[in-house]
Amino acid sequence: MTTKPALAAVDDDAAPLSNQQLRELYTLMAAVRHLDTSAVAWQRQGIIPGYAPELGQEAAQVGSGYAVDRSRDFVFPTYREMGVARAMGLDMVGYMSTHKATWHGGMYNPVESRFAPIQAVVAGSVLHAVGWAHGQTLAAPDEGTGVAMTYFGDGASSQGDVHEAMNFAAVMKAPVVFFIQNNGWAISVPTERQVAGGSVAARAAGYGIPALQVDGNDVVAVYEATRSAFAHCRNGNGPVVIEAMTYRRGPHSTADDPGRYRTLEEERLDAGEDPLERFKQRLLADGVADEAFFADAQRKAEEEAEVIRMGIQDLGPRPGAEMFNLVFQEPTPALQSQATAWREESEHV
Amino acid sequence: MTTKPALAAVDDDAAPLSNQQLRELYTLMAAVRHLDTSAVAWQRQGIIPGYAPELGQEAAQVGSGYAVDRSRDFVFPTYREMGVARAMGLDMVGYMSTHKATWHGGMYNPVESRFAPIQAVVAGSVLHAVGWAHGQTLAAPDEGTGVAMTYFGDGASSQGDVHEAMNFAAVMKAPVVFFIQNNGWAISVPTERQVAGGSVAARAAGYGIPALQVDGNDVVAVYEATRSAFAHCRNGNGPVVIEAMTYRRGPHSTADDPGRYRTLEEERLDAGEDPLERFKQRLLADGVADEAFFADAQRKAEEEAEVIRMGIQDLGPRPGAEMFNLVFQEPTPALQSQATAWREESEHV
Amino acid sequence: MSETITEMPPVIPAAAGIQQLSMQQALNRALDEVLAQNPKTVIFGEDCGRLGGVFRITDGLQAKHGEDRVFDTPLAESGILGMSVGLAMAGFHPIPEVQFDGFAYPAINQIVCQIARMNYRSRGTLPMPITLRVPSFGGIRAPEHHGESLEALFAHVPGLKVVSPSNPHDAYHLLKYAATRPDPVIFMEPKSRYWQKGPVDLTPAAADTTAPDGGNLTGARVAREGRHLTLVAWGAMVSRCLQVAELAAEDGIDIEVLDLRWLKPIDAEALARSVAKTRRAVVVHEAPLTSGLGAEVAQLITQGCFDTLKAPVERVTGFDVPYPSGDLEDEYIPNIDRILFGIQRVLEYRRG
Amino acid sequence: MSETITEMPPVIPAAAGIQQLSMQQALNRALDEVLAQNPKTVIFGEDCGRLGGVFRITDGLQAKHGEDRVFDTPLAESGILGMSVGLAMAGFHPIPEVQFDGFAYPAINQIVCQIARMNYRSRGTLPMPITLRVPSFGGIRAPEHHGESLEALFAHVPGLKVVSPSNPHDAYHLLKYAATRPDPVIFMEPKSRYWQKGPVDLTPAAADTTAPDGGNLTGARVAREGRHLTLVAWGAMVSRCLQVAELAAEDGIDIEVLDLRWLKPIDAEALARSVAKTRRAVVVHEAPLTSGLGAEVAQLITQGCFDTLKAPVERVTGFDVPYPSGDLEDEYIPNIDRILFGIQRVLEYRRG
Ligand SMILES: Cc1ncc(C[n+]2csc(CCOP(=O)(O)OP(=O)(O)O)c2C)c(N)n1
Ligand SMILES: Cc1ncc(C[n+]2csc(CCOP(=O)(O)OP(=O)(O)O)c2C)c(N)n1
Ligand SMILES: [Mg+2]
Ligand SMILES: [Mg+2]
Repeated sequence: MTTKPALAAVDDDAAPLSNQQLRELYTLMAAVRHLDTSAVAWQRQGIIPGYAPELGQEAAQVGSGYAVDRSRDFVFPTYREMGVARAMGLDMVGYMSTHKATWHGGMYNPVESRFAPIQAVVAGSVLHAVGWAHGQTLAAPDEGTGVAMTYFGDGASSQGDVHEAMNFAAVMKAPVVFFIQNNGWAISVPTERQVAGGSVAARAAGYGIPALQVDGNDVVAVYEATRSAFAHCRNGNGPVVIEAMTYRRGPHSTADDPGRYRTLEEERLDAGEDPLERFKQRLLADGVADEAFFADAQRKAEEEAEVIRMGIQDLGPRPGAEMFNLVFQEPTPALQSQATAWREESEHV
Repeated sequence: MTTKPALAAVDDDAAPLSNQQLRELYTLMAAVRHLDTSAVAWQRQGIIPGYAPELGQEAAQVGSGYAVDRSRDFVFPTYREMGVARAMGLDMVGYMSTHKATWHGGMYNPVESRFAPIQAVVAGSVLHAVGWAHGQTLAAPDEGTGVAMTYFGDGASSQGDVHEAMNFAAVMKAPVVFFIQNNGWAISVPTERQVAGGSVAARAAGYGIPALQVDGNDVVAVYEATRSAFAHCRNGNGPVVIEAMTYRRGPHSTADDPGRYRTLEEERLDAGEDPLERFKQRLLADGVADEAFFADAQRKAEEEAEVIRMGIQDLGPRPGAEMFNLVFQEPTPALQSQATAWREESEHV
Repeated sequence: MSETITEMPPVIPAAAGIQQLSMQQALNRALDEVLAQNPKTVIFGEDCGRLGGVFRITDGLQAKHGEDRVFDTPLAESGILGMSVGLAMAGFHPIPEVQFDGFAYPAINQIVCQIARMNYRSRGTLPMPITLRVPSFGGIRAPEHHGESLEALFAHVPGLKVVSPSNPHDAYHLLKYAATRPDPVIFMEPKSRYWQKGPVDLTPAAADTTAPDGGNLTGARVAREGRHLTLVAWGAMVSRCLQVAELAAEDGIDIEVLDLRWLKPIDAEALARSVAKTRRAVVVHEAPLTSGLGAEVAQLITQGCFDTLKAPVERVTGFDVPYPSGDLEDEYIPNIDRILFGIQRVLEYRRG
Repeated sequence: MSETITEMPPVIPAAAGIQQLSMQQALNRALDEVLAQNPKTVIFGEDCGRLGGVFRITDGLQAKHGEDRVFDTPLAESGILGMSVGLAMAGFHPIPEVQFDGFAYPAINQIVCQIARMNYRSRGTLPMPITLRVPSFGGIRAPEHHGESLEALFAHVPGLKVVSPSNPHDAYHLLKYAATRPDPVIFMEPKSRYWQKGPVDLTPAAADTTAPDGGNLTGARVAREGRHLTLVAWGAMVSRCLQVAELAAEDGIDIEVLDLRWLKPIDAEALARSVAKTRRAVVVHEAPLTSGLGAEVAQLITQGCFDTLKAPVERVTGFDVPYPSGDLEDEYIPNIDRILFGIQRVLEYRRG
């Protein structure tokens, strides 16, 4: 699998990643890996009711999230973009609170973090990215505009909204990066029975959109593809499709039982090399990092996860009044009287 | 524009159209042309409240409809497939009754005529074709199965349902012909601001579906492309996309005023040669038909339209009881009591 | 009696600011002014730009305000509404149009799961100031899916507000009001009333929620006062109810007509106020009966006036059948006879 | 008192055909039998085949009946429902599944404009025997859009029938009944009840519309008899109402619980019969209040029992807010306290 450079502005001048950045990428991936496996454990321990692991997708998520310019871009995640969130520096207790069942969209501030509320509708926010991106064109057509990056899966690619979004984006030349993580599965359905033609990237040509299919387990390749796509979009050349080929190594969610639809042997064969281990070997081989660095990264990851665990455990339920207060900007009398009734009957005040 | 033969089974052995068939095609086109212009006149005369002309699309409609095997295929039209209906031998009073506002789906029998009820939702029935076609596979996987042909426009191609349909059809290898009439316009929006990438046929590759882009004003080319597509589908090779490039010479509907979005000069330039006149010249040049034949075709068309006009004028409103009786196969008591109330209050029985 | 006069809000003085406008003109003018006032307002949809909309509600706006502000989209309703969410997140106030009521269905997922919830999901950080215009209801002998009434669906969705004007004056003021709100509003335009003229007082509203005639923009409106029975309606049914009231007056029956206007939130106080006086009510709508908004209205009235209500609230509505073709339209939409029968049932109701 | 017993249809004899099954098992068994009986039945949806559905309702059916009869589709709800229309036109009886309630929205256009209308549009020549299974309602602390109640929307759509079982016995019989009808039925499964066991009489129904226990499958069901007040509910709220009735009984209040079962058409006679006796009613549902099905139920009761009703019908429902996250779920769904408050309001109601 190779990245086919098909973009108008490939950001060729961009400097290659410094050793410092490569190490930062590794640190991020290690943090994400550890937080992800911790979250699964927390679910088993009853700390959170459910979780959607991204095990195996760390390179795709960290590599792409690392390319985001948080001063002007905006990211539209699904329910599985924990690694992107972490790479973008989100408040991870706020992020994980969605899995604690505290608040559906998460408790982080999406405006400040440039990371839209967690989206549970498959393909639900792909069109939002197009609208947001077109808004950037309308607001500042000539400057290097902000770029929207919308994440979705191989399964999501079947939704009509994805087609409408790609067509709208291409017609309007909206600065959108459609970032597909093709992780081989949509719950129990493998990509070959989901994506006719076999590749989501191949769809792009039909809209005149350039596409990059990239090894989603190679964090540097993902980062570079994303950076190029951003440059392309920022320069007014319209949308780009990136399909990062990766593998969902874990269950769909903590409620899922992959044993019903794939064998361990299949998993082992199809998953390929572990993206974290692979990156580690590369950094070692290139002399960018040593074992002490990796040990340190692991220790930091563990400390971080521990802080997040404590934060999550401290999270109380939201006050019930928020159910009513956060529906509208301008509350309605009808809703206010429901809030009053609720308070009287449920809080017994 | 050429038909790119990209099909697994191109029906190469099929005999070329006989002169008799060519004349029949012309007769059909002439009948359609005359009925179409008559219907516009009837609307002006107050005989029917509205109509969606297909002026300029006679070749695309007659050529494709002529390829349907009415013993096993099934057609899913939009609101503009009068020419297909006529080519398939529908009861045209039953067909036109939809424009008389008699009954939304038309008064013909869709099961017997192999022509689904008229569909007013843009792209509304594209998925039905896929389901129907998959039903043929399930019922008789190994025989030459019935094929579904679904019609839609350049505008409709933007709908999410079209994407879902193409993907489903390709995943299931359903025998579906997606027949697009790209007539340059979706009401006031030209194809170039509608179809990113410029061609609906180009979308097919992304699903691994073979596509034919064909001169939609050449009735023979359309017929041959459709026949090939049917052969491909019938032999178990999955769906085909045909994009017939044509032009909507008239208004979108009798309520539309094209002067608001295109000049007469643009219309003249973009419409190209009239498909009926063009076919006539070809038949003349090839010695397949003479002026007497054309005069006769015209006379027959006029007689036919006159009979249809009388049929339409004779159509009374449907009995109001049908509103209630035709909702369910098994009526509900609640609805029956509404029917009773209606009868008492509105028919004063 | 002419419809125009029947429809006038009571006692509008012949002020300088009053013009005779059709609802189409009033809506067009409201959009023009909203575009001029708020540079973040954008209008778009199928055929909204160059053509000015199939009903010409956006006529001339693209030429005047530019192609960035008023534009055509590809033909995809989910796309239009989904894009609206993103534009709202980027700080715009989108005023999308769905070409006809029945074509809102492809966008329901975006409307219900996204537009109505993004403010909530984002804990108030991403408001959705989206004003969705939907030419609505029947009565124009149109093709299938062009005569639908979706108010019950919209009103049930938490996070949406829903309004429908019945005359040009309200159309102008309610649209200006809705299009400046920070929350999503579904604006249901009674398409059969687009071409009826009526007086519109164009004097700018004093306060946000007050129309120049002194009426409040957020509640229901008494379209005609009466003592014997309250007819509750919205959209095109208001003028029909006013006609019915005229007819009933000839028989000495004095009917109050309440134009509900806001279908979410519903002005329950106005309902109770009116029916407390008349003690009888009939609610009229075009949508099918079962689970229609008439049930909500009836139940609100019953709750508010249980003690004094003389008869169960009647509902005169469309039937539980798909909206029929033109030839049967008049059988489906509540007609004068059926409304009179409903009134009669209420007036003649005797306990036991 | 154990829930299983509370939920039993009254007086089921310990016959040979009675088994203790969870609702999940009962539904699975019903589908298995329907597949065996009608070769034209096909089951499909997201993860329905190999996995057997995320709730395992179709567990084992693909292995037993083959990949042609039970299959996975790509991830697109409009596609699934649109495909169902075509299969029905081709003579099949599709039983599609939408994975969760909230993901029915992307398919609403196909459900409302196509499935519900094709029989009508085609003048009865193209029936739509489609049984759409929708795991519904809340109560399982799931992610967003996994706890929605769409019955008001579905019930408003002409051409659809809507049913929701509250216990394993009814789940088995109602699904077998629905899946053999020539009309489209939306089958709303209360997902929070999937794993509760209860007795199911598997004896084949004598006639089409009659369950072996002699109850009729087409109407409502008296889940508990009582004299002082009627609680009307469906789905998961039925067992909660039965719990409430137990509690109220301790205070000497004898409550009748009516399991509505069919949400379209609604059994108005059963409502009137019950409330004619009790003269007081509270309707309970999870969906938001405004324009919810509770309004329709309340209005039907008021129409049927206006003379004898002692208090306006109360509605204890979800609030007009988006379904909240797990932590606030119990605040949103009608809980025992809120239902008791509603009952109290009705019992204490005094005129004037
Ligand atoms: C519209 C919609 N339909 C169904 C679901 C249920 N669902 C949640 S995730 C999922 C599979 C998604 O697969 P994919 O897009 O490949 O993403 P992945 O889970 O692999 O990250 C499904 C069916 C949903 N959330 N939204
Ligand atoms: C879902 C939906 N949206 C909007 C409309 C209104 N409408 C009817 S025809 C049309 C244009 C269709 O264009 P195209 O698909 O190119 O077909 P053509 O009319 O050119 O034959 C529109 C917008 C509709 N009928 N259905
Ligand atoms: Mg996936
Ligand atoms: Mg067109």
